[in-house]
Amino acid sequence: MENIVGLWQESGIAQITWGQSIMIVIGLLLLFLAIRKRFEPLLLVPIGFGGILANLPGAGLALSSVEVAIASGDVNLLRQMAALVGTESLVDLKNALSGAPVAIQQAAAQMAADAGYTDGMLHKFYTVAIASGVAPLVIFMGVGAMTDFGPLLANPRTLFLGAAAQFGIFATVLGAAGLSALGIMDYSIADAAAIGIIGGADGPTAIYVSSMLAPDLLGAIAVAAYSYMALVPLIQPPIMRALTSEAERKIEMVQLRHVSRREKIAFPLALLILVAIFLPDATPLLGMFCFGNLMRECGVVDRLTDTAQNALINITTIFLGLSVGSKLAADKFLDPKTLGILALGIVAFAIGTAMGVLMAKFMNAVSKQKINPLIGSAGVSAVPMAARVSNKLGLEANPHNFLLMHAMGPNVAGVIGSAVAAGVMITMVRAMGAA
Amino acid sequence: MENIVGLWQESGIAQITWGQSIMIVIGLLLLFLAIRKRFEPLLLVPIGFGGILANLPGAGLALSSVEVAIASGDVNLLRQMAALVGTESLVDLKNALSGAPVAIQQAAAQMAADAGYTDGMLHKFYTVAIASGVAPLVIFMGVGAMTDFGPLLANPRTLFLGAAAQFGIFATVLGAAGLSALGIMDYSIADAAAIGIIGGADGPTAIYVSSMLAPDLLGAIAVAAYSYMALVPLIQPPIMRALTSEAERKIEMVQLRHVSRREKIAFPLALLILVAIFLPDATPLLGMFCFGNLMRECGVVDRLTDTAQNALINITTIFLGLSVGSKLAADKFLDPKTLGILALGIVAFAIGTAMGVLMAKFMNAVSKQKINPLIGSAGVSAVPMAARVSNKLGLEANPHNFLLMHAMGPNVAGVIGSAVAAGVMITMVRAMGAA
Amino acid sequence: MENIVGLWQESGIAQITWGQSIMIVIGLLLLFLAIRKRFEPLLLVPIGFGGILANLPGAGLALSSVEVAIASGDVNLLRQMAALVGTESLVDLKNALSGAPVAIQQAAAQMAADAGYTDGMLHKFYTVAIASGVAPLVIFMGVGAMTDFGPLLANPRTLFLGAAAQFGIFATVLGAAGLSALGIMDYSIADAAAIGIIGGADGPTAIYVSSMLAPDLLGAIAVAAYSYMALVPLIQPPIMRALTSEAERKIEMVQLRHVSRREKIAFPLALLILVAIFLPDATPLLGMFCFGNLMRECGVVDRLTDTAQNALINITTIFLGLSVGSKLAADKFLDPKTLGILALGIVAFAIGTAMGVLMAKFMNAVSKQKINPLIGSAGVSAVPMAARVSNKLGLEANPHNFLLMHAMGPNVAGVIGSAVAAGVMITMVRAMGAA
Amino acid sequence: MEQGLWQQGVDLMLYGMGTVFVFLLLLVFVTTFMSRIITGFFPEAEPAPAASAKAPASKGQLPSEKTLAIIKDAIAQHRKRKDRD
Amino acid sequence: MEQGLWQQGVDLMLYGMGTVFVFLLLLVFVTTFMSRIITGFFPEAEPAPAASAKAPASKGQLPSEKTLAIIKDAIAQHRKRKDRD
Amino acid sequence: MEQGLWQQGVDLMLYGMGTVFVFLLLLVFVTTFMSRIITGFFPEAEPAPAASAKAPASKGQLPSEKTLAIIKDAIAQHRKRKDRD
Ligand code: NA
Ligand code: NA
Ligand code: NA
Repeated sequence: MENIVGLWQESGIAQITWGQSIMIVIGLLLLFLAIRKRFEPLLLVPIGFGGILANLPGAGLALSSVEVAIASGDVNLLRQMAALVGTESLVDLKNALSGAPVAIQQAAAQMAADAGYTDGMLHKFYTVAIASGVAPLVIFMGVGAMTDFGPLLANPRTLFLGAAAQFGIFATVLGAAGLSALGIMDYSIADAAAIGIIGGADGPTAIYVSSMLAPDLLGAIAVAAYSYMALVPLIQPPIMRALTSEAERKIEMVQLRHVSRREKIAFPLALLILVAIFLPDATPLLGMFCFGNLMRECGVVDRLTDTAQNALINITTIFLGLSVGSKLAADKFLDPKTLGILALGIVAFAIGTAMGVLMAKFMNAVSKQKINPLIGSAGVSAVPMAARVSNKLGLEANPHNFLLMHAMGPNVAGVIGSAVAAGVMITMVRAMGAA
Repeated sequence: MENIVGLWQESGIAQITWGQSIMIVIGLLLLFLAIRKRFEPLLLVPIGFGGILANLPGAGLALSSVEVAIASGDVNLLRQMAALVGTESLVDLKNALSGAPVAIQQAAAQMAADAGYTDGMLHKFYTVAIASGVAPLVIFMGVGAMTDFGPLLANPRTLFLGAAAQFGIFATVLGAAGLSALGIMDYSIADAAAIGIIGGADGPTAIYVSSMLAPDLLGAIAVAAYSYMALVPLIQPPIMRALTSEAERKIEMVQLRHVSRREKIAFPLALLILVAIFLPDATPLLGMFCFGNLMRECGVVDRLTDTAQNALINITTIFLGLSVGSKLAADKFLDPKTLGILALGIVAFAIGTAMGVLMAKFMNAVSKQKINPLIGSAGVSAVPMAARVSNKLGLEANPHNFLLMHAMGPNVAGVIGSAVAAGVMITMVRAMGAA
Repeated sequence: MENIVGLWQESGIAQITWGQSIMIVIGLLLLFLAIRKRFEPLLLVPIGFGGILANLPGAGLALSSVEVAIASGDVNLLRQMAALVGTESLVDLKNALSGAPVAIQQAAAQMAADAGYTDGMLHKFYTVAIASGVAPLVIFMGVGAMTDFGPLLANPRTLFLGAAAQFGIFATVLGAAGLSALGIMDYSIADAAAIGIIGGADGPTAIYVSSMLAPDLLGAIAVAAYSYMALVPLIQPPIMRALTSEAERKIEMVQLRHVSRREKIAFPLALLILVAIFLPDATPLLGMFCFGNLMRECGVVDRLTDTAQNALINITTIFLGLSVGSKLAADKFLDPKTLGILALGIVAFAIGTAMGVLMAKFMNAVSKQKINPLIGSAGVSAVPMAARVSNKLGLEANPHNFLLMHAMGPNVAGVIGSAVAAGVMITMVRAMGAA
Repeated sequence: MEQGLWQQGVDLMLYGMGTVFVFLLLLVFVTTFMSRIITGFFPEAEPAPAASAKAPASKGQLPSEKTLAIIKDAIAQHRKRKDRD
Repeated sequence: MEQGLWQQGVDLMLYGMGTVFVFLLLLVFVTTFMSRIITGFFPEAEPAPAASAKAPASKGQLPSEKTLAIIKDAIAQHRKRKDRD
Repeated sequence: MEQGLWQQGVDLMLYGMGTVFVFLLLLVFVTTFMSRIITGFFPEAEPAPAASAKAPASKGQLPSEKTLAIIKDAIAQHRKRKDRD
């Protein structure tokens, strides 16, 4: 008889919290947006589903073995752990452990294992895919293998547009720091940096940075980044129209020159050397990106390029998405910080878009060779959505004005720009932490 | 000169045991069945080959570094390990270690590493693929991505057939418990539960459950599960004929209604929520299954579905099979328990088949809408073999009677049913262990 | 302001060493050879790029967390580590740690983690792909899945050619030992064995052996092995011409008999059993090779064979290559030992080629059934390049003389031969170390 | 102990089989309910026969055996060439 | 502390944005320089129109709708058959 | 020590090369024996020329250059379309 009582107490319905219910609804909403509205489905389907899994009551899929042990409320075990950490309070055990030295954490994990607790499925995925940093790097390699730098090489000035659009990142950092300085929010400088990177409009970069600087915010940051990337066709056009005149939007650009294979091979190597010289902390991300691109352009390893673009990036995307979902657990996501992240994220996108357009106008003011300012907005990244938006608005103003290829230059420049910004922020935040 | 003696002593022929020789023959037999008789070749080729590898004398491919160290008979090292565990007897060291706390086990592994011993290849594969629980989960995701729930949704009553056929599982559990209670065998309740799951006729579920409840029996259980799945066309027909009349076998079923895409998208989510509410311990398995199915049906992530159905499931199958093979080491497989498992396994299949057919007859007795009882046997799972058997027997009785699609309903219901049974058994056995 | 100084000090240009600059140039050279000259591009593109990444100053991509900590020069931390190891000198800490017991090394890693240092990206790849031994094994499985043993089975005598060509391996071992005995170089017997394996002309075998016997030399050995494999069309022809007469090169060989599918299925199993009996230490490598080949020939697991030949081997190749590149770090590669390795490696290739040809001539002297001695050189492996070289020289001498299929026999025999040599060397070197 | 094991087996069977039945019964209800809601309130437009599938079918004409064989051959050759790279 | 945070944010923005701009400015220079060197000193031969691509194009003739449909069908069937294995 | 190293090298060469030869000699025997057994006692039926391969060959007719080019083009287009998804 006690078995049947146990079965009921083990059942989810007896354990669900309000937070979990809300998060499951949010997961379903993400799936709806991904499937019905085509919001970046490749990522948001796994993230949304992972978010639901992470909040299933009683399953503890997103918890580590120690967290499962704590959640189980096995008092004897918890007392032993508390003794190990040197805390008196069982309530505070989780926090005490997360601040404890690694040796203590490993000893606690051994205790949990002895008591039969194991890491939850999503926690395992997260450890292997994100905590190790590997999944975003592999995705970046695949993205490199899919990127054509031809338009950028044909018109290198468009790199400035990609630079300007990154202002969204840093303005947002300042905004987050300001909100905290005013006491409205409670972000650390590391949090602020991780939030800012949403403005880079580049999913893997955002996940990489927040896994290093603010793992607790990773779920909200990734959701914000991919959602706003999907919303680019709604967010950008009003800003672009407001900042440009009809005449500017009508500007036709000269056809891009042919870029030779050798230039395309030399570019990733030149970029890598430059990154290494100036920004060592950006080398993992941009190194893998350049490697993917070199495999693509060198033309002698098509087998590997094909795998990097398909099987490998797909496998990684599945586990990356589910792992991000594990950070949608109610206790981490349902926090005022998340609202701040969502609000700051859209501001970041808007500022980045505006600065890209304004930079294009500035370049027109100082240079003879005119560029259509509509391609400035593509500097935020969000490849290839932002470039398509530029093209669409260009065609509206002038039916013979095909901007797509021209906008691909700033578009991929934005990817480089936000990876550079990621490197500089990781370096500086670490220096600030050490200081 | 001592080198050449060492080389001979190192050579396999000087070390082979009878048990290993027998197991190599069994491995070759599995390969013969897989290749010549087409017994589930995708699994039995890797399992059979892995079984041979695991029994190669002197290679120690299936051993952990500590087991290799013990097998090497390095007395100094063994004394140190014995001191660590706190046992006097070197003979009993292996058992003492496997019962020791994790911290002690890790310390022993460090000692073995210092002495230059490493984990065997298959042991590494087993740790990553099965001990972590990941491989069966990834396979289940792939199976979900290949499953069409259309026939089930068109006729949800067939879920009852999938439920009834799971009686084979629980009858077998009782049988194993009975054999032990009578003193004929020596199974624990965890062993009994793991053996019963063979009746679920679902390979990854069986591997998942036995990796959690009875890892030592995993080899025998997986071999039994896949072998009997391959034997479904021989095991089921006599039972089906014995339990049905000619008239019943002639029953034609109405064509299935069209199922909309939206229903197919909603189903995995509904199933997941139900599982989470009632059976948290089944969420990893059914969660990944629902995820794979959602990816398939949502239609917006075809890249990922394609990878889950091909590259990813194939890679996982290779390592899963080799890892299962590592559990065919002679000292684990050549045990009276294995004979019991093989005997109980076929009973489980037979009972499951019979109960599926009887449930169909019962439903015909209480309902107006008749179903052909031949589709009841498909409830054991063994997708799609069991459904094909139903179809074949239907055509024999009535050449215009195509039961395949109708039998797919109970067939996939059986997959859900055995995953549910897996969840309930894991929960209950753990509760019994804790009690 | 101190931030900007920190940023500069963090920047790569302030930290680059001469060694690193040279290694980056060497990496670029490898890429040039791979891309422009088609030197084994599938491996040398990732290896070359990995080599560049490993030498980027300040990034520490190839370092473990402890090495990063040491490089950072954090004196407090280093003092703690020195106390842990029990050394006084901070300078010698790295060597002291690498010789310390595993438990000490793990404690040092915990200290580094507490101080915020993490393993470099390439170090992670190396640990998972090579230190575990897994990547070469997976590659070998894929190679097995791509190998047709038909020509070998049709003419098993060609196995002798594959045996003879392995003399290059052992002559080189003796050469390396001799150089050290004379005091010119400083190789241990393990180093000598790892260098010799270059003569096996088989990339994964060379990587596997040197990862076990001489990890510090792995970079140079892998680069030498793949480079000389690419140079086979230049290295072999002069030797082949010098050792054969025009008449010998004109010899036409009888067409190969048809080999049945059953023979092809039985062969990998027979090979595996033989290996297990005589050379347990070669079972991981040849076991995976036989497994891949069995999957290919059995014809019932085409899904798995296809994945082993494509997605899986490609993924593994990418990470294997980058991991090998991590061993091109300046402090390991820019060493007189590397020059010795490069010099000895080409000698190994030349001797192997010569012995293969001479063995063919010897077989012609003692047997009636003549073989064209040009196929002897194919015994070094370097599949399929060496067989193509044999074919080309055959056609030069006699335009109707197609040797390609005949040369495939010794070619794949060479793969088996060098894996056997690998096994015997691992066994013997270990025994010597223990003695 | 032996008695205990038998009792545990009985428990496992009763509760286990019961749970499986109750769960799948619930699933029948939920599925039926869900299908009614969807077909009633969110009906899908009739799936337009896919254009690509229609084209060859429109004349009720299957590709000839010979054409198929040629194509298979071409694909095989194409693959081989790719493999060789 | 709050003041410190704001100051840190300002630092991050100034140095960060500065670095991004300087870096991409350098990249413009390096890229332009690299392109000049390559197009000036290592020009590529005009890419010969690939023979395989040329064949069908030589008569300005695209495969007919019907042929394409047949081929698609054949490929789909071929894949299905492979999946079933 | 240096003498020891040379001696070890000699040992490695002698035993190593010996093992490789003995092993491959055994493999020659085993392989020959195995082939005799199989071809003698378990002969395979003559491999019937596969039907699919036969069809186009039956008229000694290879697909024309043009057909192949069209097909390649179709496949390439098909792949591209898939990649874009
Ligand atoms: Na960006
Ligand atoms: Na089942
Ligand atoms: Na070789």
